[in-house]
Amino acid sequence: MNENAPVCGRKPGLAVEIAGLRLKNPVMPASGTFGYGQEYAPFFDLDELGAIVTKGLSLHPKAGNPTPRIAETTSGMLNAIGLQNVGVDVFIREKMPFLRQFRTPVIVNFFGNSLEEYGEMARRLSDLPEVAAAELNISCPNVKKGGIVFGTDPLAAAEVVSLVRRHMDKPLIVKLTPNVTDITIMARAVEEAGADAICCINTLTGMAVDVRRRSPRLANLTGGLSGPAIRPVAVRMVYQVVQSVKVPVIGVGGITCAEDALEFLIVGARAVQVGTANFVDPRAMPGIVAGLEDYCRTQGVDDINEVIGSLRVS
Amino acid sequence: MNENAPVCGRKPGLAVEIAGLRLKNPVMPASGTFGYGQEYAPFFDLDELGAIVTKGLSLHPKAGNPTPRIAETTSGMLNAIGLQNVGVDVFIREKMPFLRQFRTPVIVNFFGNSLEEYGEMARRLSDLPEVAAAELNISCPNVKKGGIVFGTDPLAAAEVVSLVRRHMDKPLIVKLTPNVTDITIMARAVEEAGADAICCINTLTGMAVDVRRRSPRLANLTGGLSGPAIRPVAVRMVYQVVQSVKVPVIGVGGITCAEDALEFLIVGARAVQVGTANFVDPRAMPGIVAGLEDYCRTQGVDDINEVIGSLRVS
Amino acid sequence: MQNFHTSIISNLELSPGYFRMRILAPGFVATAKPGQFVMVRIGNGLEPLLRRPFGIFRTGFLPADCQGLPDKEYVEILYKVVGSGTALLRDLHRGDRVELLGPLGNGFDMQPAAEQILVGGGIGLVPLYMLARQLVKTGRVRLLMGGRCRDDILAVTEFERLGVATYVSTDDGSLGEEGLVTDVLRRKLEKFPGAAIYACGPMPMLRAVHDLCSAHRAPLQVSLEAFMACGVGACLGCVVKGAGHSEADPHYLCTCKEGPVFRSEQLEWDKLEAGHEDCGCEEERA
Amino acid sequence: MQNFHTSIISNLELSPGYFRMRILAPGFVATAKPGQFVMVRIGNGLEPLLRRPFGIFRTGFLPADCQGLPDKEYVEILYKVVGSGTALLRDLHRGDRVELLGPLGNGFDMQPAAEQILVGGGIGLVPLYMLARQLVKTGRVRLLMGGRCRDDILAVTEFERLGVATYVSTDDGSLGEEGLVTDVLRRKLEKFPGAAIYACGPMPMLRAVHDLCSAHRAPLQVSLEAFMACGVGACLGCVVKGAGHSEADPHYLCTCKEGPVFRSEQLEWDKLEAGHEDCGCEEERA
Ligand SMILES: Cc1cc2nc3c(=O)[nH]c(=O)nc-3n(C[C@H](O)[C@H](O)[C@H](O)COP(=O)(O)OP(=O)(O)OC[C@H]3O[C@@H](n4cnc5c(N)ncnc54)[C@H](O)[C@@H]3O)c2cc1C
Ligand SMILES: Cc1cc2nc3c(=O)[nH]c(=O)nc-3n(C[C@H](O)[C@H](O)[C@H](O)COP(=O)(O)OP(=O)(O)OC[C@H]3O[C@@H](n4cnc5c(N)ncnc54)[C@H](O)[C@@H]3O)c2cc1C
Ligand SMILES: Cc1cc2nc3c(=O)[nH]c(=O)nc-3n(C[C@H](O)[C@H](O)[C@H](O)COP(=O)(O)O)c2cc1C
Ligand SMILES: Cc1cc2nc3c(=O)[nH]c(=O)nc-3n(C[C@H](O)[C@H](O)[C@H](O)COP(=O)(O)O)c2cc1C
Ligand code: FES
Ligand code: FES
Repeated sequence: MNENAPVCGRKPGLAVEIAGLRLKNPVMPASGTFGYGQEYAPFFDLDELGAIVTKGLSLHPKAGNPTPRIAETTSGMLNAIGLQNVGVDVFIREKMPFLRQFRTPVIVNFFGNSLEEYGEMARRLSDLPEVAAAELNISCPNVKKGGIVFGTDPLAAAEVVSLVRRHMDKPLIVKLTPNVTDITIMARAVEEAGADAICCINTLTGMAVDVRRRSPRLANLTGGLSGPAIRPVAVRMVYQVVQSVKVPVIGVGGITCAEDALEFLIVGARAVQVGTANFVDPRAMPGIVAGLEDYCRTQGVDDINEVIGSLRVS
Repeated sequence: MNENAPVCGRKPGLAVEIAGLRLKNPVMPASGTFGYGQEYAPFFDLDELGAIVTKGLSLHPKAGNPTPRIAETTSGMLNAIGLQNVGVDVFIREKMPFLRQFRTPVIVNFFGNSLEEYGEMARRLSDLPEVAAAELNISCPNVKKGGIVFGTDPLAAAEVVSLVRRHMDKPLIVKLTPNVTDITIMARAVEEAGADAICCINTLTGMAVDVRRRSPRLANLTGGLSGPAIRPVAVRMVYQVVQSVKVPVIGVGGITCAEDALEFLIVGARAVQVGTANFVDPRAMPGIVAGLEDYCRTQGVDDINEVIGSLRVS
Repeated sequence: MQNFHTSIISNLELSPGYFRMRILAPGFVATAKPGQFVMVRIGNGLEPLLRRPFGIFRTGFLPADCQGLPDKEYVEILYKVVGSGTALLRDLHRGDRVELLGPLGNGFDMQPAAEQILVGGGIGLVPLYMLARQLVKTGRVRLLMGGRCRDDILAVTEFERLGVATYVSTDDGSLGEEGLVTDVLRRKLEKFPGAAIYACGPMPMLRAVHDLCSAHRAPLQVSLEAFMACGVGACLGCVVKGAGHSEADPHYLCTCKEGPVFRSEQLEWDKLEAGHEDCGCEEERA
Repeated sequence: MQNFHTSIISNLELSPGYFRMRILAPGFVATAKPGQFVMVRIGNGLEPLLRRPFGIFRTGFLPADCQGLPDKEYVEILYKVVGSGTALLRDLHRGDRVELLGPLGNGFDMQPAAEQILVGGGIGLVPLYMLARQLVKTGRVRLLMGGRCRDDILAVTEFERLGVATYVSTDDGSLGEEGLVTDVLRRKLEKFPGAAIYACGPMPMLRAVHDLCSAHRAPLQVSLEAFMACGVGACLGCVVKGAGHSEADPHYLCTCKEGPVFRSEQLEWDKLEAGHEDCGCEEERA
């Protein structure tokens, strides 16, 4: 608390552990904003990250939504990519070799278009030694069939998580949607069903209109709102989830700088993901890692784990 | 659509009708951001507004939450005022006489701390000839007992709306919270229970942390997020509600200028409310009225009602 | 009270981190009262969203020869760079546009005392200058000015030019007496019973001033800060606990409308949130 | 490809609403290829949030005497003010900081044709200049430049200085021939069978150019625009429908990474969204 405190000479520890996975720092990209890693490699050494999280993968390649798919809003953006991805086979063949060069753990985000596909994906990912953990997306608002019902109904969510759990021997992170009345019910449901960690939040469903043309600015009509605009909602939900489950929580939503990341860590997130900010500044993540280190130094903190969950509520 | 269209000489019609109430234009303040009207009277003639909406009133004066009650976030603000208000008696005695000078209809926003209080408030407001319509707040996230359960549960909401309806012979607007999984279920529930119009959205629950002190920035821990940040969520919900009910919808959430207001009108809102923007610019509302008129002229529209619900979905 | 679309006349650094900005403000010379404030909209976008409140340091007329401007009344604010909004303010230049809402709030109630004592802590000095300008007409005025170090001591010569006796103290002794401004106040209260006190500064300092004044039965007015959204009494965001406040029977006062200046006895001192200082360190002072 | 924290050298209005901005960009002279673009971050706040894509008009070295700057390579962009971001760009001055990401995307694939025809619609002229600079070395280059009125006709003399033959047409006849740029193109295609065509401009114009070129079996490359978030192929926001695209078997190409220049036959012309013109009126053209 004292900004005049003597700056501690030792390098503060930034390593955190999530479901048995040791991360050298708590900063990783949010799925879908970092491609398969390669796209941002020109800007920094990917080994500077705590983990790499891939674009959401499905069993078969997926074409995604018609265009326009993105629209800028005040301090945020809407996207309706529609989970376009190369499919798990192409990923293994064409993207995995690149990722293999790095020591940073690779977390594969995935989803299914049916319960069977979720199970099959879990099996496929379990077989890949290069995959350190899997992040299950039950919450994408852009897929009409399948996904959306899992993400907003605790029973359906528990069902898909149990199924995936049965076929998955890696740490399983479940990513939740914020578009629910009570996120703690969802969090407890997926924890009971076997999630090793919870990631929240995905995007808030939103819409924007081109008032001159009087048409939706996204071909898909609605899309997912991300970026700094949603941060207060994300911090609130992460706080609530941390209070209601025992598994570690990964915080995501609107993080652009170390201060933003710290809000999540202080309310109890064990790690954070950075999404939209990568588009604003391709070096956002290494900047956040450096900022966390600075914060620890000025606050006289030896280890970032002291900061996690340190919120003072009077 | 054609910006080169000949500018129409006649003054475009901005009047709209909501539940039998004729408003000279579709612009009114959002409850709780305009006090009881008097506070903004130095900045423009309140008769320039479509309606005046008061701060939420309860049967007895209410002290509200401890401080700090507000915090700024990226393109938004959090508030946890806690519905502080003077109570209906003081309102009638001290605030109503001021409002009586204006021809603009006065809409009283109200809430109760119990079902009985909701009923009693409905009776009291019915007796006041100066009150043109009542806006029922079942959605304030800051009141722990009472309100919150009504706002997120369709059965409880229907119950309170039916009760109020029985005691209220004025147009009844019901204001919904966005903190629900499916706003259309809430909208249909309150429509069936007797709402004459629906107003959405109230604030999104959020939280912010002072990372230096590691304490919440609001004494209440969480608060309601308002301002431009939430506009895409509000537009989406208004669109969804318009599609699912027959009663008129009033759109609110993040409106700062005529373009923003038009997003709501185009997706089908019959009128709009302006909240946080009043703090940013006390003349925001007259500016929006002027902007709507300009828009109609450049778009060759004679009557704003042609714009309402004119979204082109392909 | 009005909203002005106006422009900046000058923006100068006074001491490290402290700036003085003059803004064109038609009508302010006649209307602004000591202790009132303005809400400044920084930039014309939405970043930052809310206006920032600043005390009125003074108002005046530009010298006739110096500007070809149609209106020559100005308002002057002194500000400390503490966060994003004040950092943006610092980067503005002569001619840049700003929106100004004011004058806002209730000012000081000038007491008919023969001895008038002003107590300023750091940037809390701001609302005291216009007050001093009035008070020197009717009585002896002393300014007790405290700060952490000499950089926090501002505009003292301007008070002296009004004929105010000034007493500077700093925590580190880098300017004036070493020690707290309340130590100086204690001596003055002992020496001048019947003095009227007017104070503005960080909450812990105000608290200490209040304790001293109650002990000496000296009438005290304080100018408070609070987070503000509207500045006009509409949002109820800026309240402070009034005298007699309790959980069961709460009593809140609007800082923007019923304040920012309060008589000491209007407030429930034991329940005022330590709250809004720009820097945690200041809490350790006073 | 790199992210540069750099600064503006100049920002001048070319014709009403059109600006030319030079930005310091170390390494660009050697690396930037005709048809590539940059993503510019405007301001260092979050308003606007996303970067804006602009074609590279040209790169170059500042004259040695003119600046005391350590690095003298620059990139030049031409832009039209259409919305909030470009309005902010217009207000920047020499010395202001910007962030620049680039060079991005695939450029033009230079054809070995003896007759090279460039077709530019309004601001769509931008990526053609560097291309012309290359093509004049090996063949005859013609620029067909269209716009609504004379204000939309930009930088034509700069092409002429390269030795390019220019043909200007405007919808209203206020400069050059009255009519559409595609009318001119039709005549040239008839006269020069075997010419290679390179086009950039509003989608309806590109569509008409495509139809003409297919009819004449002339090889065509087009530079497209799309809403972009990342500019590097990570977000998949900027895709266009590729040849053979169908609901059942969709085929999308990234404009930022696989484009912005495409060979005409790579695209599913009948399903390209009319999309992203800055102004509805342009749709009525071409
Ligand atoms: C009536 C009044 C008079 C004031 N007079 C002066 C003055 O003359 N000179 C001066 O330097 N400062 C003054 N302040 C404090 C000044 O308003 C804040 O320092 C300023 O708002 C900080 O803005 P920021 O964006 O730099 O800080 P940030 O910390 O980035 O601001 C974030 C939010 O917190 C609010 N905030 C931060 N600090 C304060 C504070 N101390 N009080 C109220 N809100 C705060 C901001 O308004 C904003 O909403 C006054 C405050 C009030 C209420
Ligand atoms: C590869 C590429 C090259 C371009 N080259 C040039 C150029 O050389 N000169 C030039 O003037 N313009 C060029 N544009 C268009 C330019 O990017 C837009 O005009 C600009 O982004 C508009 O920003 P704004 O904030 O002023 O408009 P706003 O309408 O306020 O922007 C809102 C959002 O829409 C996007 N947007 C708006 N118009 C376009 C558009 N036409 N294309 C893509 N996104 C758009 C913005 O990036 C932003 O995300 C190019 C676009 C692309 C994709
Ligand atoms: C363009 C884009 C694509 C996304 N794709 C995915 C995805 O495939 N899977 C997923 O779980 N989340 C996806 N997300 C959501 C992000 O991972 C993240 O949860 C969200 O954007 C909020 O974080 P932010 O505000 O930092 O962007 C996507 C977000 C964006 C903006
Ligand atoms: C300070 C403040 C106080 C509010 N008080 C009330 C209230 O008393 N009753 C109510 O129904 N809504 C209240 N609201 C919600 C607003 O009416 C509105 O629904 C919300 O702020 C979203 O609109 P905006 O983004 O334009 O501010 C309040 C909002 C703010 C910011
Ligand atoms: S700041 Fe809004 S009531 Fe005081
Ligand atoms: S802009 Fe992100 S993939 Fe092209």
